Amino acid sequence: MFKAHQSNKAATINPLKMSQPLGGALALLGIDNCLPCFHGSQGCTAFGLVLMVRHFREAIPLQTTAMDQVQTILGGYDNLEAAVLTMYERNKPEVIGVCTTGLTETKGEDMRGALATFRKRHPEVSDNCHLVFVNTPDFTGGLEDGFANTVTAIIDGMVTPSEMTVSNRVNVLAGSHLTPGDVEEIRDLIEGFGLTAVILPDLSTSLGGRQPDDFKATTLGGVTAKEIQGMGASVLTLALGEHMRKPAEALERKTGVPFLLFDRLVGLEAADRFIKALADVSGQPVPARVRRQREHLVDGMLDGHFYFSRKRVAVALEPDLLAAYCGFLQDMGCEVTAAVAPTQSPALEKIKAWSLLVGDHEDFETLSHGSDLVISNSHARQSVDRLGTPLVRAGFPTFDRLGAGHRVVVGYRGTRDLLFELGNIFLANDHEHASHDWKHDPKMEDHHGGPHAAA
Amino acid sequence: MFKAHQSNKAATINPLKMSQPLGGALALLGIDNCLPCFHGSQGCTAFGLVLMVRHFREAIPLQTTAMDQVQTILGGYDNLEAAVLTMYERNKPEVIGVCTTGLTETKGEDMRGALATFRKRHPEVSDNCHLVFVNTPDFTGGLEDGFANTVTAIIDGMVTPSEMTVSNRVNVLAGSHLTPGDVEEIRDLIEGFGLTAVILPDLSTSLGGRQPDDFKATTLGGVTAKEIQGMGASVLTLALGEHMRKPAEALERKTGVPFLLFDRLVGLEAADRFIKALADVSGQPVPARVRRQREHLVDGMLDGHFYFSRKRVAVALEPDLLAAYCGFLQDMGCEVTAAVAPTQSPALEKIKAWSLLVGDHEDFETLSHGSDLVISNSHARQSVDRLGTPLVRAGFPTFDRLGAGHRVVVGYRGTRDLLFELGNIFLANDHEHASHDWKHDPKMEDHHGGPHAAA
Amino acid sequence: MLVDKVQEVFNEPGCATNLGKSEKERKKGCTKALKPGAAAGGCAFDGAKIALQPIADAAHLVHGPIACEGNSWDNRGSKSSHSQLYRTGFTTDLSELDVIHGAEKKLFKAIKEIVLKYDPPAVFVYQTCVPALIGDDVEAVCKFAADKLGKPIIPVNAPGFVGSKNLGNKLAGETLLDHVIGTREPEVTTPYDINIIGEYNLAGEFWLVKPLLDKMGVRILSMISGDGKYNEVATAHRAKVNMLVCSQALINIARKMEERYGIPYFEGSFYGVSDMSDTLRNIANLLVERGAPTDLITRTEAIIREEEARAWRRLAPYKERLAGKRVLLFTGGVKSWSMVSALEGAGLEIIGTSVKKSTKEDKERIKKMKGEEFHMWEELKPSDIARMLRDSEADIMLSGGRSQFIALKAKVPWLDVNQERHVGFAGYDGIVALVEEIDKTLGNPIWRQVRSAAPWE
Amino acid sequence: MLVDKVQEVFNEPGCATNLGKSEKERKKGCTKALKPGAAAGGCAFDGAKIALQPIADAAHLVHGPIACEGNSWDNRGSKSSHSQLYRTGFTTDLSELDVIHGAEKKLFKAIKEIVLKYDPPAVFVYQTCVPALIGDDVEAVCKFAADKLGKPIIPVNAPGFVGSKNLGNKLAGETLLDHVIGTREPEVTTPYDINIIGEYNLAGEFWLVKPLLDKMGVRILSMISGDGKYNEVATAHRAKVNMLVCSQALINIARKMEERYGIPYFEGSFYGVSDMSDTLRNIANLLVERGAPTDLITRTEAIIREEEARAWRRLAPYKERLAGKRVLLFTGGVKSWSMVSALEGAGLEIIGTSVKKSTKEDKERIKKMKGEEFHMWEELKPSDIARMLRDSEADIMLSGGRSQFIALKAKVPWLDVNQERHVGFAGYDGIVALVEEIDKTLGNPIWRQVRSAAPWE
Repeated sequence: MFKAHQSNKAATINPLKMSQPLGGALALLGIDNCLPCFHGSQGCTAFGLVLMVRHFREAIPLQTTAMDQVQTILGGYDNLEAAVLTMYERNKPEVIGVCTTGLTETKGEDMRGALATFRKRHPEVSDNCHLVFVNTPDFTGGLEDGFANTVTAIIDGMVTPSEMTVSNRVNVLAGSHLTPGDVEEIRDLIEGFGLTAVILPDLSTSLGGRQPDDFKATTLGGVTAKEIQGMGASVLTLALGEHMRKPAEALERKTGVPFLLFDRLVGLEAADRFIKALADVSGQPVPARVRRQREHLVDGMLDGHFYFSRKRVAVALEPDLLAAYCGFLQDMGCEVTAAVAPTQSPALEKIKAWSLLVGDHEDFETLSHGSDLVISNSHARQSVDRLGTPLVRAGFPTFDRLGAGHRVVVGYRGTRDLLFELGNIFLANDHEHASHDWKHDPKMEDHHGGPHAAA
Repeated sequence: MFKAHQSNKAATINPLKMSQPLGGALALLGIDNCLPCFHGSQGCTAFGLVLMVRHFREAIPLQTTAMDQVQTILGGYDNLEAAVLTMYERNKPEVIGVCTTGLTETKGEDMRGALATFRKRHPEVSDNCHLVFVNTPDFTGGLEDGFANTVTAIIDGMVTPSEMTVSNRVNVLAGSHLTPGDVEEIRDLIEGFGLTAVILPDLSTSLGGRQPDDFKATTLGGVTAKEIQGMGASVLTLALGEHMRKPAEALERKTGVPFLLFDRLVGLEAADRFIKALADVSGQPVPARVRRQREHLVDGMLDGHFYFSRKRVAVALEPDLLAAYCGFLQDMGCEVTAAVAPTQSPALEKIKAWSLLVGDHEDFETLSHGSDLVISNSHARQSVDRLGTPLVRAGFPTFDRLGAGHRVVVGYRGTRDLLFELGNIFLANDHEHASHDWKHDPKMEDHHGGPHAAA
Repeated sequence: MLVDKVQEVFNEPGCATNLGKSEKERKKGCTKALKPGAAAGGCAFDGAKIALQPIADAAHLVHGPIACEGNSWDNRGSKSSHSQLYRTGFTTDLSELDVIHGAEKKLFKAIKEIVLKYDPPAVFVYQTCVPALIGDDVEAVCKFAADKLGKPIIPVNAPGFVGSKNLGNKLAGETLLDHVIGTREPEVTTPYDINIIGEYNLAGEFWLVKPLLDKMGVRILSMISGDGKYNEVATAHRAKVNMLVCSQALINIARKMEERYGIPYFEGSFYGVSDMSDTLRNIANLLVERGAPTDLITRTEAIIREEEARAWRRLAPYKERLAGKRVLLFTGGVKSWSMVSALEGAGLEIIGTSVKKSTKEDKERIKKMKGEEFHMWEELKPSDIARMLRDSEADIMLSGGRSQFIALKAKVPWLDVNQERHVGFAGYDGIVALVEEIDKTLGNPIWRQVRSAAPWE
Repeated sequence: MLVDKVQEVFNEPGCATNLGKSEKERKKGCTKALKPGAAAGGCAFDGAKIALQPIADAAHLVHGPIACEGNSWDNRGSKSSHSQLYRTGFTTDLSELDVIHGAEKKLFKAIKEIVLKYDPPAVFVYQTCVPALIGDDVEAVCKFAADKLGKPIIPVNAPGFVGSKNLGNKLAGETLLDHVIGTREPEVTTPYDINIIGEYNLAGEFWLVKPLLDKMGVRILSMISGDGKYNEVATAHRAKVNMLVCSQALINIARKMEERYGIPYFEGSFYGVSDMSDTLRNIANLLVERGAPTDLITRTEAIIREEEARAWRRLAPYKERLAGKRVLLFTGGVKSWSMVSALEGAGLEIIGTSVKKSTKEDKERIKKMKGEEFHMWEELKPSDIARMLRDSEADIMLSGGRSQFIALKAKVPWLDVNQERHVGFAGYDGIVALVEEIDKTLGNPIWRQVRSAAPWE
């Protein structure tokens, strides 16, 4: 398997990586009437909760098994059981999802066994509430892996094979690189072809900004348990993001529903592939407004490409989002100076960059010198302050701007908006040379016709 | 009638106003297979053309009667006739629209008479091509007036009364304050209720970025002549913008189709009124995605209002767009320090601002001192450079950024995007105080608890 | 050893909560037993890091898997006027192999890398649950590293699972007492030297107070820990007076410094006009008691007179508009009473305050101020708050960022009074800023709009 | 009077186009009769303003209705290294009442307001069609205002309807000759003083040339008009040599200055390596002819050697990639040949050039360079260009912003070589920048993507 070069430091400095259980919680938050829980110290939950609250600007339901030192050494099942019982009694969720943490994984926690035990001991709960127990140790993988593992566990635990097929229904496995806004746009595109979509997880209806009538300690909105159970009746699964491959395979194994994988939905040709697939599966013509959106994107590429050619851009994001941004930048003629991911992934193999690295924000800062633009999460604000480079915030977490959940970069329209956003940054910085810029400067040689320009 | 205070200088400095014929051309550009023309010196057309090309980043069909000194003194009919004949022969447009200029209006040009004469002399043209002749002198009114007068002339000249009614069809008179992107969003909302819309003019399908198969010297896209002729069969006219009142009245007079006027579509309550009207006229429930959009906007207002409270914003735009922005800012708790329009309009009456003025960018610059944000067209870049204030570009012309035509601020979604855009500027500038900010400074008193805060 | 330290903290005689307990209760410790599936709040590691990280020129290295630092760095608003190194996130990011084989060597390597790259005056090394479980001896590694690298390398032994955030605060205090305070001598001392303990300089708000101390002629020997410098904290034992800002968090530092070095301390608040004045007065009086010239008191009183007059004048326009507006205060510790007094000074009515994280003494203060009838909620569940807000029992809620959505989703104004806010509320200027923020939020016209149902409903 | 001036311009003996005409043709004037309904291009006012507005410290006041200035200000890329006043748009914004009653008083008031507010060294006042029609005597008002205000107030009598942009350029030249040049004496003169005429410093590109002149020791007495200063233009008559950049636009200035002040001139270009070198050589040679020390020539040759070597070295990597790429040049005037030579130097193939705005001499030059077979289009209609591009006759089009969409909609690369571009192409650095821009655009991967049909088609 492809492995990207990995930073070899003992000290990770300004981490880019977030933990697996956080990704697990994110996946569970896209299920309606669900309560996610971390099997660990209450601090594990508190950190994850705060981070998600800051990013989504939403109340986040997330519980903890509240392990202390003694319980950890004795083994965590008792706390796990107590937590599930309490959550069930207090909040009556339809789904309870429990992700392990580093703490419980160090001793080793057999979540399959725990689930079986719990079911036996508490059928009054497990008959009325779906339970998803997942192993997501903090010390392997990262957010994307936790998300993928949890989606797989949801499929394994909840989906049932179906005898019949609903001809206009498709499944969407929406990876963690998609915002609620992206998911909304994707559903919109799918519905334009007369299809209905079961989206797992569906953050667009749970984290887009619901206005509940009353206080609720579980998720409000998202795909329902019933919809998940019925995914076997769909005609096709659209797996969005390389990390949705495993869940898609699990779903296919279990139900026989075939899948198409879309490694990205950003960019003209990427969007073309997706729209073509929808046209094919639905047998419907492409709607007029989508055709217009395609024209507008082509137009935007023509109008905007001037400002992209050979611009140097550094990107640090979770693997699938990284691949999407780098791919788009490449499409537009930029040079990706640095592509940094927090974890290994097959998605990295397709990235073309001067430097491709699994590393942290410190590595990223070093590699970003001389770039025209930096694209990363909000943590990069510290390094761009030092670099003096503009920052476009993308991915998780984006805690110092409004609307992180509503950022849309997928499809023709999302791509066009992204193109204008980045293009305008380049344009604004290209603009208006002053007399002192034009001093006869031998260093200009590096700028024009330097080794990279000629590459 | 309400009159806003008017700047009383002999020299207009850094003009905010643009000319009537330019507005006329803009209206004509939203009609399919149309060729607009200015009746004046070729320079009149050249200036207008360049300005529109820079804003829309599109090829703009716009001709000239190419008046010279002698012809002007002798009277312009001959050139007008020659121009129409040439345009017809060369380009075979379905609609030719001619707007007068200052040059031809100084001598006085009877466009009604000219049209009658032309029809009599050239039935071979006027039988095959709709002719719209409009008086739009440079020395009265401005862009918005020229746009409104031309839409009225199109209605007067082209719409025919209808015997029958198409029950699910509505007319939209889309004012000059709406971008092609706004119009696209409006159609999308209307179609969501199972209605079809005849949009006059429809810039979304002509200036959104078409990719023609072949070179075309007329407009490509826009409302068709046939659709315009049939506007009398619609059940309702939605007039968007105060300056669409007169065209709406003309349309009602001519066809009996009643109208509803929406002074703005930016803001929660403004969008509510529009959606309510669509629900009423269609008898359909509000679509789920529009309901979600409303929830998301409410959520955005809750999340974002912190950054808007008592922020000082200066706005200079054409009247209806000015009213829309000022209204939204007021909705969000901002103080509008200066609202400057290039021309008088009843739309100005509703604006609440510390200073409301009909004036130019110089007046605007003076009134913008101490503001947290400036909203205006690209010309304001000069003053914000001096003021050191962030500028959000809106309205016409926006020539130094990509995507001016695709800016969307209408409806729940457009409002939410605008809210995030402005909110993030406030947020970015509020952020991160440093130790030197906190010097014990008696001037702080003006900041906190000054006369305006207490007002 | 950690067990001993935890017990020592539980016995803290300076802690008002402890004093109210029986011997047996005290043994059980401060931390309430958490209910799995119904708990909230940070862990001991979180508390330790909150207390120490504002020492801005030190490196703060978290020894643990990615969750501990990766999910939490860069999330607090403590400001520094000098080094920004404290904002850099350092962690050993333990892998599965590290968990299997132990990570002491990796930890040493990480410390060495940091020292070579950033040359900080000291490195704080935070133990977390996973390496504690596998038996990594952080204290030994730190000692070894300190010897090898010739720098203070300070173990902070407060893994998450030993208890609450609050316990972590105290363990951080013990760390400073054991490893930092008293390890250096100041170049000069003056009769006006004080330490400020327990102030984290959130939103840079201490910079609203410092100019007043400057004007008084008071010198801050060390800040523990907001805007703090490691080497200054190391000289803290030479101060004449300690001011303790947050009554519970770092009480052990103040008490033990009194014990060890004879430095008297008082508890004070920077919130609200009269409390602010009391604080300045206390500083002046205690310094004079410890030998400072008496004109300090006269000078201080003059400053107080001037500042109070200015503050009341600036508060006046708001008072009228805010009169009778009802505030629900959902915070803890010193803010549970200091904010009450500050807000009532501006004409607001406090309908109640949460006292979950408040000490017995805090509660006594509230009772004295407000009488027995006043609402003090020990446990206020989100659903209860939501109900109160929906029933319009309050016009505004003041709390921390995590609970904001209870108010906002109920369409009730809310103001951040905790660590994520961007406005400083300390000092005379701060109280005006606080009241202005409340006025701005209450006066915002969105409330009517967002409360209206959709017109089709 | 305006009629006389226009005729005088038509007779301009320095104008190569005129020299090629019969007496009768010459009487008809340069401007082709425009075809109503099929014309394009700017008016005389536009031309005059383009030529004069780059004088950056003057105020430029447009006397007319809003269309003339409101639709056109702030639309050109001339840059100034000193005052930015030229970027301010001034107009009398005539109203209907002004048109009925005449606007001479308003004009005077406007001039006065501008002088009081901005105190510029001079005000240029542009006549436009409407006030010309109603008989406003701009020349008289300017004279009156100049007397009253003690400043040069200069009438620019080129209303739009008298003719083309080109005519306007020349009328602007006459304005400078009649009202500005020779009205002041320079403080010092040197044997190295030159004027640069017809360079507008678009995208600040003259700043790519100036350092070379500085190195030669050449002093620019005045820039006419890019980056120009009014008071320097007024002293232009004391220069030793005039360089004329754009062959047609301001030829009358160069020729009449030769006639009046005996200043020799040459036409040169800053585009392309060899033309740039020729220009430096010409400046040096002419200055030496006029008495400058001869070592100027040696110095110049050394600079040329060094710069050429550097330029060719920098161009080398592009040459290979660009070899055989076909360029359609759709511009006018001096660029119709100077760009050809510049681009061929970089290995590009020019398939043809438009010569609509080029002089007879320009065309001769092209013939000499390229032979008779070479495409020179007098009238190239947008539809023709579109066809050529769709038929893949060119790999890239170079033109001005207005025609860009002919290329872009045909999915063919395009580069702005006119006034709206943001990259300077002048001098040795400029040609490298130009070639880099072409290479960047040709190499951009969007072309394959945008040319593919939608997959459902």
